[in-house]
Formats: sequence, structure tokens, C-alpha cells
Amino acid sequence: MESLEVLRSNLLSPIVLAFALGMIATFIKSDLRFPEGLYTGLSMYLLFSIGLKGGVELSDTPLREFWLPALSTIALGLITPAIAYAAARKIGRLDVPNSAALAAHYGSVSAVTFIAATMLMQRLQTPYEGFMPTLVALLEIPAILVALLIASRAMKRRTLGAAMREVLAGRTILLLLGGLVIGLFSGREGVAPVAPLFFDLFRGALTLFLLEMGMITARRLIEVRSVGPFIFGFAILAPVLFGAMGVACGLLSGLSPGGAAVLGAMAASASYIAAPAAVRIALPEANPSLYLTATLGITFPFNLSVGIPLYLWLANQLAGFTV
Amino acid sequence: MESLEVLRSNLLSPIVLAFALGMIATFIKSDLRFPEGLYTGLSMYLLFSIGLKGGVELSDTPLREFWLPALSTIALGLITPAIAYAAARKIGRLDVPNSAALAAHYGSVSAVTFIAATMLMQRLQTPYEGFMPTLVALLEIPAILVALLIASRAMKRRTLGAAMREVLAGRTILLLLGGLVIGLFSGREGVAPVAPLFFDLFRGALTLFLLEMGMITARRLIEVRSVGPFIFGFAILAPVLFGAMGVACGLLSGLSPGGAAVLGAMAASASYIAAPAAVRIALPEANPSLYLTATLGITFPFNLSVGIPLYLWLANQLAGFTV
Amino acid sequence: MESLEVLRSNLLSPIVLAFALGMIATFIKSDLRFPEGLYTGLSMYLLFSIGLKGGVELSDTPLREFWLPALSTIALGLITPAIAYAAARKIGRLDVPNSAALAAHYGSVSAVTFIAATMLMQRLQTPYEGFMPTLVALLEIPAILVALLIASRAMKRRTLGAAMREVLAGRTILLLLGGLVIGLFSGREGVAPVAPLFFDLFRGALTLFLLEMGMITARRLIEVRSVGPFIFGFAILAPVLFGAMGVACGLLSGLSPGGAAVLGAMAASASYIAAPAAVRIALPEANPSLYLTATLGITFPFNLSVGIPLYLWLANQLAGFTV
Amino acid sequence: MNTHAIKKVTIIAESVLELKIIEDIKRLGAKGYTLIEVRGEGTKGRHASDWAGNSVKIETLVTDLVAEAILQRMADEYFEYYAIVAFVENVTVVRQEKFS
Amino acid sequence: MNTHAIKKVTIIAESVLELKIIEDIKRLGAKGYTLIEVRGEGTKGRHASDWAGNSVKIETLVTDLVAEAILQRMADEYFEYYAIVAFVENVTVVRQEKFS
Amino acid sequence: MNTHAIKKVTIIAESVLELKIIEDIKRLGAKGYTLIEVRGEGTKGRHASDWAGNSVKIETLVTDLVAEAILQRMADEYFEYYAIVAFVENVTVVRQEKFS
Ligand SMILES: Nc1ncnc2c1ncn2[C@@H]1O[C@H](COP(=O)(O)O)[C@@H](O)[C@H]1O
Ligand SMILES: Nc1ncnc2c1ncn2[C@@H]1O[C@H](COP(=O)(O)O)[C@@H](O)[C@H]1O
Ligand SMILES: Nc1ncnc2c1ncn2[C@@H]1O[C@H](COP(=O)(O)O)[C@@H](O)[C@H]1O
Ligand code: NA
Ligand code: NA
Ligand code: NA
Repeated sequence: MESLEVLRSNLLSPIVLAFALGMIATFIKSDLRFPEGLYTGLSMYLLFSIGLKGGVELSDTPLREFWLPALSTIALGLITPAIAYAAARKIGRLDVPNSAALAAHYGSVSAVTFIAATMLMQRLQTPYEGFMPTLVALLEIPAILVALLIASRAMKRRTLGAAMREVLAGRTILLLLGGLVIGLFSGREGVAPVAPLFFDLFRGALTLFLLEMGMITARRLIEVRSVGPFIFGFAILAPVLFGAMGVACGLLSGLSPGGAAVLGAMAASASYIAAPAAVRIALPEANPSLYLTATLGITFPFNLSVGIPLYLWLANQLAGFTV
Repeated sequence: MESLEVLRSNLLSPIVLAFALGMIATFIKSDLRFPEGLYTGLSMYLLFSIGLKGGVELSDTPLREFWLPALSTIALGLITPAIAYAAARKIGRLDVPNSAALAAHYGSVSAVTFIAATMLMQRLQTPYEGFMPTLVALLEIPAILVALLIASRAMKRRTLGAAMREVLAGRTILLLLGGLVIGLFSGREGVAPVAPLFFDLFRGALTLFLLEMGMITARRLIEVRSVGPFIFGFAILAPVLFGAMGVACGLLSGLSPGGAAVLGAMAASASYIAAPAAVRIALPEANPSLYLTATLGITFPFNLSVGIPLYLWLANQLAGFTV
Repeated sequence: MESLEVLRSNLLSPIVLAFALGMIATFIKSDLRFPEGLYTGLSMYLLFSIGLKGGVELSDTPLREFWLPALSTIALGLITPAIAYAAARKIGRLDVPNSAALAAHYGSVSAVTFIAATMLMQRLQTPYEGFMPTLVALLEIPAILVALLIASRAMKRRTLGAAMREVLAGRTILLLLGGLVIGLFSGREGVAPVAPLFFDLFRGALTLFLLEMGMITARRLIEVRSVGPFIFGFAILAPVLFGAMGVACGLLSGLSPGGAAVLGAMAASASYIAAPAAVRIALPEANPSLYLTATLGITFPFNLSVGIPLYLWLANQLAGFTV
Repeated sequence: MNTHAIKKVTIIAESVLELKIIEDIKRLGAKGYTLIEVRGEGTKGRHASDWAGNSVKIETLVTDLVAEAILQRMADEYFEYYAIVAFVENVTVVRQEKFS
Repeated sequence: MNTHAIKKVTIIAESVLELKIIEDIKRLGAKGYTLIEVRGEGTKGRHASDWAGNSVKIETLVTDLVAEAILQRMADEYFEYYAIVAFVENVTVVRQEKFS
Repeated sequence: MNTHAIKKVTIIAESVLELKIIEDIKRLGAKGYTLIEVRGEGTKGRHASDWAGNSVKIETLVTDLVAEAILQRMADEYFEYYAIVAFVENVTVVRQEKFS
């Protein structure tokens, strides 16, 4: 399919349109508001479902196919926050806590961006590796830890403990890993009876979730003017750079072009469940307006609309070279 | 099928029985209560789903089949509130705000009554036009505006602005129209991945919703004695008259008997999401007990039980003439 | 299948693993918490769904197959609370209110344990009678009433009235019986349109519910040390005894081995929705720590993990004799 | 603007008591009440019926006499066995007659 | 620690009024507010718009003058036709400047 | 009926602080607390972590000394960087010993 056609198909999918509808709702000051708890409930459902799906797929994957992508994902999780930190300090001239906060967010991964990427692959019938959800967990954890480690060194403070607990026992990782282990132990046959809830409804639930995400993003967008040009540039260029690195790592470790594009989207995405909570506790001096406007207001809609098709295009181009 | 048989089949459907169960729960003072937010969540889901469904169908409909029913729906939306207002003023001798409040409610449309009508058609395998959900939005808006216009003229006051915003940016219209546009742009194929949530679960969700509606109706029914004979008569006769008008308009503008019956049910129904909120803001002097008891306590159960089968019977009778 | 294989298959099912995940979440002090109302919403859904399922099956069941199992279920509901009361008074030397509280809980039935039992049967393709959900309602009511009757006699007090209302108009019975009647009247064909919500999603919903149950159980387990050895023994031995009685009653009244095992699981289980609410109102002197730790902390996980496979094994052994 | 001093009684109790307490306060003279679901811990720990949903917090604006009567009733009827807390505050309102 | 006496105004109203009341109190000088959804009964019975969701309870910490102005505004604008209750309490805070 | 004057401390804070604040107030001597989720705006605008769910409102009945200690702790630890409000009110209870 033509690249432009891919882009069009991505933009006219129900999930992207629902996201736009949510933004419109906020802009016209609609009284639309999700009931207390629906947002939380949906995000729990999505995390558990991708874990479960990943576990089932992993139960069919030979270890030999898995270890190389796993290692390069961890490597991405160590390198990308370091790059983000250096850029924020050197180019953006931000202080230590704000730089570390950005590093934690851009090193880790947005589950929704990940899902949106897999859904585009499915719509285009581009195959990708089934064990990708496992990589989400592998990318999420090191990035946040590295960022907090940098901060605690630079600030000569020891608040890492609480923040680490926050990440590891936090509901993001718990549901993702928990679902994964359940999927792994139950196997494809054991999971079949619960598939109608966790697999068949998945994409509809994501549509509702993105409707609400659109409303949140729009509230952040209003603040974009106040964050300055560096943040704006960072929130576009960091995902492109990390996306390219993710694609390259993916292809080099033997992933299919589809899988590499998904890994690219993961690397390009910025966490907005686990990272913000950990950062708020460990780095209270960092300004939430800065990192939330960057991740939710700019990077997320960028990836959702043009980023993911871009990483796929890149993966297809580079795949020609590597083969 | 025999008319009585249709009535029986309607009364013994899960949705009508769930409605009855809700009423019983309130009458025996059960501690059954829907969790905060489930009612809101379900109603959002239902509105978005009918919008989506309507959009998908509209994407397959030639404009030439659509414009005549659309025009006559708008006409219904202009005429029925005027009739309702005149009746309330002249026959019921109600004051201006209460008459305008009734006009706004009975001119506009109840989404649940609309859905219940389409479900009876499906059960009886009576075909109806796929673009009917589009007509819901077309009927909802003018009716409320006309009623508020009448009131603001009669009361020489200018509160129309806020109330109009309330309606147009309100979640009812936003979800309905938003779903419609998403369905239209994504098309049948694009919507397929989200169909399990938005289409397959639709009728089950409506059953739960009606369980809660039954509880709300029962609370209103308790107040029926206090509203006087005019309201009681109005709440039965207005739907029958408007239902007949809707059926006639539908047949004249070329709808199938099934489609005409659904349009009749729409015209016969009284709004209870958009209208009450707009009326409460724009016409605070109107007594909510009056219009909520009429719409929720009397008209809604009337339509759900015998009204809809009646409009279908009428459509079948009249269809004989028009052909 | 080998007994041990059955046990393994039970322990590695998604629902048991989700229960374990919930326990782990509490033990590691995760911030995982279900949104307000999801627990209530899920339990309402599960009760209504089993009612509906039971009603549909009952609509196909000849009365002659049903009356004997129904009678013996009622008998179980009369005898088991009396045994529990006597044991608590004589062996455990508990006071009247605490003994009556235990009797009410262990006489009645846990809907989730019931569902878990039917799911194991389905996984093992062991047939069981479709009308079993009807028996849940028949077992639930008498047990609580008998227990409260004993207490009110022993304590020469007359608070039975309020507690009886609490049980009969309570949401457990209302949803169970309501669903049953709707299923019975609508029949298999009438219920088909709502099956995707109420039947297909059922096992997934149970998985989520058990995730939350795991968290609740873990909180109770922490108190196990404080309840003393009698409660601990009681919470294991009472289910085994009542489970055996249920299996025997089931086989004697003509149920299949699968049905008898399910009836065993029902008799072995302890209520934790209807009974605690009724007991708290009628017997405020009874210590909730005692009965909740016993039912939620010990008996429920016992039944879920090893109890149900045990009753099935027993049913298969005894079925050899009776035939 | 004329304002008046009246009492606000707050009761936090396990949710099984909701209907009984509402009945009590109405009978003792309260003209209205406001209710929310809350979580909490007290001297009885995470209280006993937390599995059944949360506690409820009931607030009612009443005259001094009614406030006293409600407090007395809570103490007599529920303090011994139930997880419950009750307290009184002074508040200022415009329409005194609405609450007495 | 230096503490200061200020006012807490509480407004309980049917939820259609939420946005209007928030606008009002901000315009009259409130620097912030806290909002929850509540259930309740008053002199108008289970109030009229209960079908549309619950009432809201809005609390705002303000100076004495602002408190008075808010109470006046509620009385003038909403008391006649809407289900609404408003009252004022004395509270002690640390950072007075945050609320004035 | 014997009644006693004690303090009610209310803390409204972004929800990431929930566990830390509960730990704090227990350590400083509170015997219980009641918690609800709320929405709100303050001097920091719609506060920063609103995407992560709402704020929490924590109320605890305590002695005067404990109230002072809690207020001090909040001021020292959280006022600078977090969206948080704390205030104290006088309330009357029956069972003084339950709260001290
Ligand atoms: N000191 C306190 N301050 C505020 N709320 C309390 C306090 N003690 C108890 N509560 C509330 O009252 C409920 C019952 O408390 P208790 O009877 O002490 O277990 C608890 O769940 C809390 O919500
Ligand atoms: N005496 C009262 N005490 C506490 N809350 C009240 C009282 N009266 C009314 N309310 C609250 O204010 C709302 C509107 O009351 P009303 O205007 O009297 O119908 C009710 O739904 C209650 O939530
Ligand atoms: N003046 C106020 N009155 C009532 N609540 C307030 C006030 N100011 C702030 N709050 C609450 O405290 C939270 C944090 O406020 P802030 O630290 O000012 O951003 C807000 O989200 C509100 O819920
Ligand atoms: Na990343
Ligand atoms: Na109408
Ligand atoms: Na039992």
C-alpha cells in the first residue's frame, strides 16, 4: 500500500476519529465527561488484556526467537532516557529535576501508542511478532529507573527506593505482567473462554479510551503556548529519533518489519501512567505542566496520527537494506 | 403476525421484562442500586453506538433516498412542539414556562424508545431504513429550540443562548453526531473491528439500562397522583397523536412501513436527557415534577409496552392505502 | 481425566490465577484498586446472568426432573445451618450471636463458588443439569432464615422481620430470581439477542471479579492468626462435610455426577453478599472479623482451589455406587 | 443579609446502616440530608464490612435540639456494635426556616 | 505556626447548576474550590433532577467578604426555583494569602 | 449527654500523596480518618495530575495538639511543590477517648 494511503487509513480509523471527537468535545466546552472510574477501569482492562495476549503468544514462542529482541529492548530502555536527559540539560538548558522527569517519560512506553501501532499492523495485514506485549514491560521498567537514578545522583538525594516500589508494584506493571503470566500458564486453550471479553472487545474499548484521551489531550494543548519552543521541538524530535532507533534495533535483532515498526512506536512513545506517578513522588520539584504537556499534549497525538505510519514506512525502507 | 401476537412478543422481550423488574425493585424497596456512573456510562455507550450504526448505514445510502425523510423529520420537529404548547396552554390552562417545558420534551426524542422500536422491528424481521439514527439527531434539536423560542418570546426574556449551547454541545448530540461522523468516515469495513463492543453487546446493554430506567420510572409513578388529570391525559394522547403523525410523515416521504413505525415511535417519544437539562437552565420556573412525571412516569412506559406495537400496526394499515 | 490432572487444570485456569494475582497485589501493597462501583457492577452482572441462564434452561426442563433436586436443596438449606450452629456452640464454645452468624453464612451459598464449579465442569466437559442456578436461590433463602430464627429464639428477641426483608428484597435474590423469570418468559430464542453480553462475556467478567476477590481475601487472610484454631478448622471441615452432603443429596435426587458436584460446591460454599448484610443488621453483636475471615479468608480460597475438584472426585466415586 | 446559626450533624457509618440512620434522623426532625460514600479507617481498623462497599457519610443541617437528639440516638443505638462516628459543627445559613 | 481564621462556604445544588455556580464563585473572588457528587433529600423531596445524576457539593475557602457575597448571590439567583442549600463555617488555615 | 470539643483537620491533595499523608497523620497520632475522591481547582489551576484521577480529601478528628502537628507537617513537607490545601475546624463529639 502507498505510504499516503497508509496515513489516510490510519487517520480515518475509529480510534483516531474518536480521539479527535474527544478533543472537539473539550474545545466546544461540551458537558461530556466520563463517569468517575470508567477511565481507570478501561486502562486496567487494556493493560491486563495486552498482558494476557502477550502471554498466550509467548507460550507458543521458542526462546531462541525471543532473547535477542528482549535484549535490544532493554538496551533501548537504558540508552533513550540518557539521550533525553542530555538533550534536556545541554540543549534545552533545563534544570536537573525537569530533565530527569523528561528522561523518565520518554524512556518508558505508552501502552496506548503500542496498541494503536499493533492495530494499524492488523488493519494493513502486516504481520508482527506475537510476543511484543512482553517487550512493553521490558522497556517500561529500566527507563524509569535509569532516569530516577540520574536524578538522585545529580541531586545527591536518596528517594529512589519509594519511586522504584511505585513502579514495580504499580498497577501498570502488575496488570501487564500479571496478565502475561496468566496467559503463559493458561495457554491458548485455557484462555479461550475469556477471549470474548479480553480479545474481541479490545478494540472497541480502546476507542472509548481514546475518546477520553482526546479530552485530556485537548486540556493539555491549551497550555502548549506556555512551555516554550524547546519542549515543543523535543516533543516532536525525540519520538522521531527514538522511533528510528527502535526500528533499527528491531530489524537488527531479527524482528519482521511489522514488529520493528511496533518496537519503534514503543520507543518513540512516552509513558503517561507509570512514569508521571513515579516522577511526581520522586521529583516533586519537576514541573508537571512541562512533562505532561509534552507527552500528552504533543507526543501522543503526533505518534497516533503521523508517527506510527512513519515508523512503519521506515521499517519497510530499512528492511530492504538488512535483507 | 397477528397484532396481539406482536404485543405479546413485545411485552415478553428481555428489555421490557427488565424494565418491569426495575419497577418491582423500587416498589418492594429493594436495596438494588446501580453504581454511580453505570447509568451515565450506559447511556453514553448507547448514544455513541446508535450514532456509529447510523453513520455506517448512511455511508451506504444514496442521498436521494435520504433527503425527503430528513426534511419531514425536521418538519415534525417544528410542528409537534407547537401543538404540544398550544394544547398545554389552551386545554390544560398551564402557565407559559410549564407549557414550553412540555413542548420541549414532547417535541424532541427519547433515544431509548427509538432503540426499543428498532429492536421490535428486528425481532419481527420487519425491515426499516438504516439511516434512522441520523433522523434522531434531526428531530432532537429543532424541537427543543422551538419550545425555548416560544417561551422566551412569551416571557420577553433572552435566555435562549445558554440553553441552545446546552443542547448543541450537550453530550447527547455530541455522542450521537460524533458516532455518526465516525461511522460515516470509517465505513462498514473500518468499523468492523469495533463491532463486537458497539453492535453485538448493544441489546444486552439496553437491557441493563432498562432495568435502571424501571427503577427511575417507578419513583416517578409514585408522584402520578399529584399531577392532575390533564397531564395524565396529555402523556397518553400526545404520543398517540404524534406517533400517528410520524407514521404518516414517514410513509409519505417514502419510508418502508417498518421505518415509518420507527419514525412514529420517535415522534411519539419524549426526551429525557437533552431536554430536561436545557429546560432546567432556561425555564427554572417550570415544575420538574410535572414534566418528568409525564415523560418518565407515563409516556415512556406507555410507548415501551403498547405504543410501539400500535405505531407498527398503524404503519401497516396505512401502508396499504399509500401503495 | 486423572484427579490430579483435574486439580492442575483447575489451578491453572485464568480465574484461579486471577484470584492469585489479586492476592499478590495486596501482599506487595500495590496501588491496584478497582474503581468504586466496578465490584458492585460486576457482582450485579454475574447474578443477573446466572439467573437468566438458569431461566432459559428451566424453560426447557420438564417439572418431573426438577422437583426432587429442588426439594433436597431446600432440605440442605434447613439442615446445614443447624449443624453449623450446633458445632459452633458445642465444639467451638462460641456465644449465640457468633454461632448463629456462622450458621447463616455456611448454610447459604456463594454465587462465585457456584459459577467456578460450573466452569470446571465445562472445562472438563462433564455435563451438569441446566437448572442449577435455580437451586442457588432455593438454597440461599432458607439457610439465612433458619439461622436468624435460631438466634432470635435463643436471644429471645424479635428482629427477624427486618432481616427477612433484607434477604428477600436484597439485590442478590432480586437479580437472581429476576433474571430467572426473565429467562423463563423470554425463552431461548427471546434471550438470543442479549446472549453476547450476558453469556459470552460471562467468564471474562468472572476473571475480573476474582482479581478483586483475591485482593479482598488477602486482606482477610492477614487477620487469620487472630481468629483461633476452632474457626480455622471449621472453615475447612464445614465445607468438606457440607460438600459431601450436597453431593450425596444430589446423586440421591437423580442429578448427574456433574450436577451433584455442583450442588456439593454450593452446599460447601458460604455466602458473602446476602448473609453478611442480613447478619450485620440482625445480629450486630456477632463479630464480623470472625465470620468474614472464615468465609472470605479461608473457605472461599479452599473451595476455589481444592474443594471443587474434591467434590467432583467424590461425586464420581459415589456415582459408581448409586448406579 | 440576615444569617442564622444552626448545627450540622455529620455521621460516618458502615453502609448497612444507611437506611436505618436516614429513618432515624428524619423521625427526629431533620428536614433533609446529604449523603456520600467514603472510605476510611477507625479504631476498628479497616472496618468490618468494607467488602460490602464503603461507609456512608451523612450530613444534616438541623436546630440545636434536633442535633442533640440525633447524637443521643446514635450513641444509644449504634455506638456499641457498629463502626460509626458522629460529630456536630456550628454553621451559618440564610433561610433558618428551611431547617427547623 | 501562624494560623488564620477564614470562611468555608458550602453549596449543595442540583447538578445542572454546577458550571454556573463555579463561574459565580470565581467571579466573586474565590481562588479555588473543591467539588464532589452527592445524593440527598431536602424540602423538595428526592430532588427533581435526580434522574440526571446526583447533586454536587461545592466547597470554597474564602475571606469573610467573599463568603457574604457568595451567599447573597446564591440567595438572589437560585434559592427560589432550584434545589439548593448554602452555608458558611469558620475554619483555620496556615497560608491566608492563598485564599484572598 | 456529655460532649467534648475536638478538632477536625481536612486535607485536600493530589492523589499521589494519598498513602504518604495517611502514614503521616497516623504517625502523628490520628486514630482514624475518612477519605473521598474529589475534583477541584486551586491556585495551580486544574491541578497538574488531574489526568491521573482526582484529588483526595482526607478528614481526621483529633486533639488540638495532633491537629497542630498535622498542619505543621503538611506545611513543611508538601506545601511547596504539591497541589494541597489543609484547614482545621472545631467540632463536638460524644466519645472524646475515641479520638485521643
Ligand atoms: N478519628 C477519626 N477521624 C475521622 N474519621 C474517623 C475517625 N475514626 C473513625 N472514622 C471514620 O468512621 C468509620 C468507623 O470508625 P470506627 O468505628 O472507629 O471503626 C471509619 O471507617 C472512618 O471512616
Ligand atoms: N437539612 C438539610 N441538611 C443537609 N442537606 C440538605 C438539607 N436540606 C437539603 N439538603 C441538601 O440540599 C439538596 C437540595 O435541597 P432542597 O432544596 O431542600 O430540596 C438536597 O438534595 C440535599 O442534598
Ligand atoms: N480556595 C479553595 N477552596 C476550596 N478548595 C480549594 C481551594 N484552593 C484549592 N482547593 C483544593 O485544593 C486543591 C489543590 O489546590 P492548589 O494547591 O491551590 O492547586 C484543588 O484542586 C482544590 O480541590
Ligand atoms: Na519511549
Ligand atoms: Na417527540
Ligand atoms: Na453452604
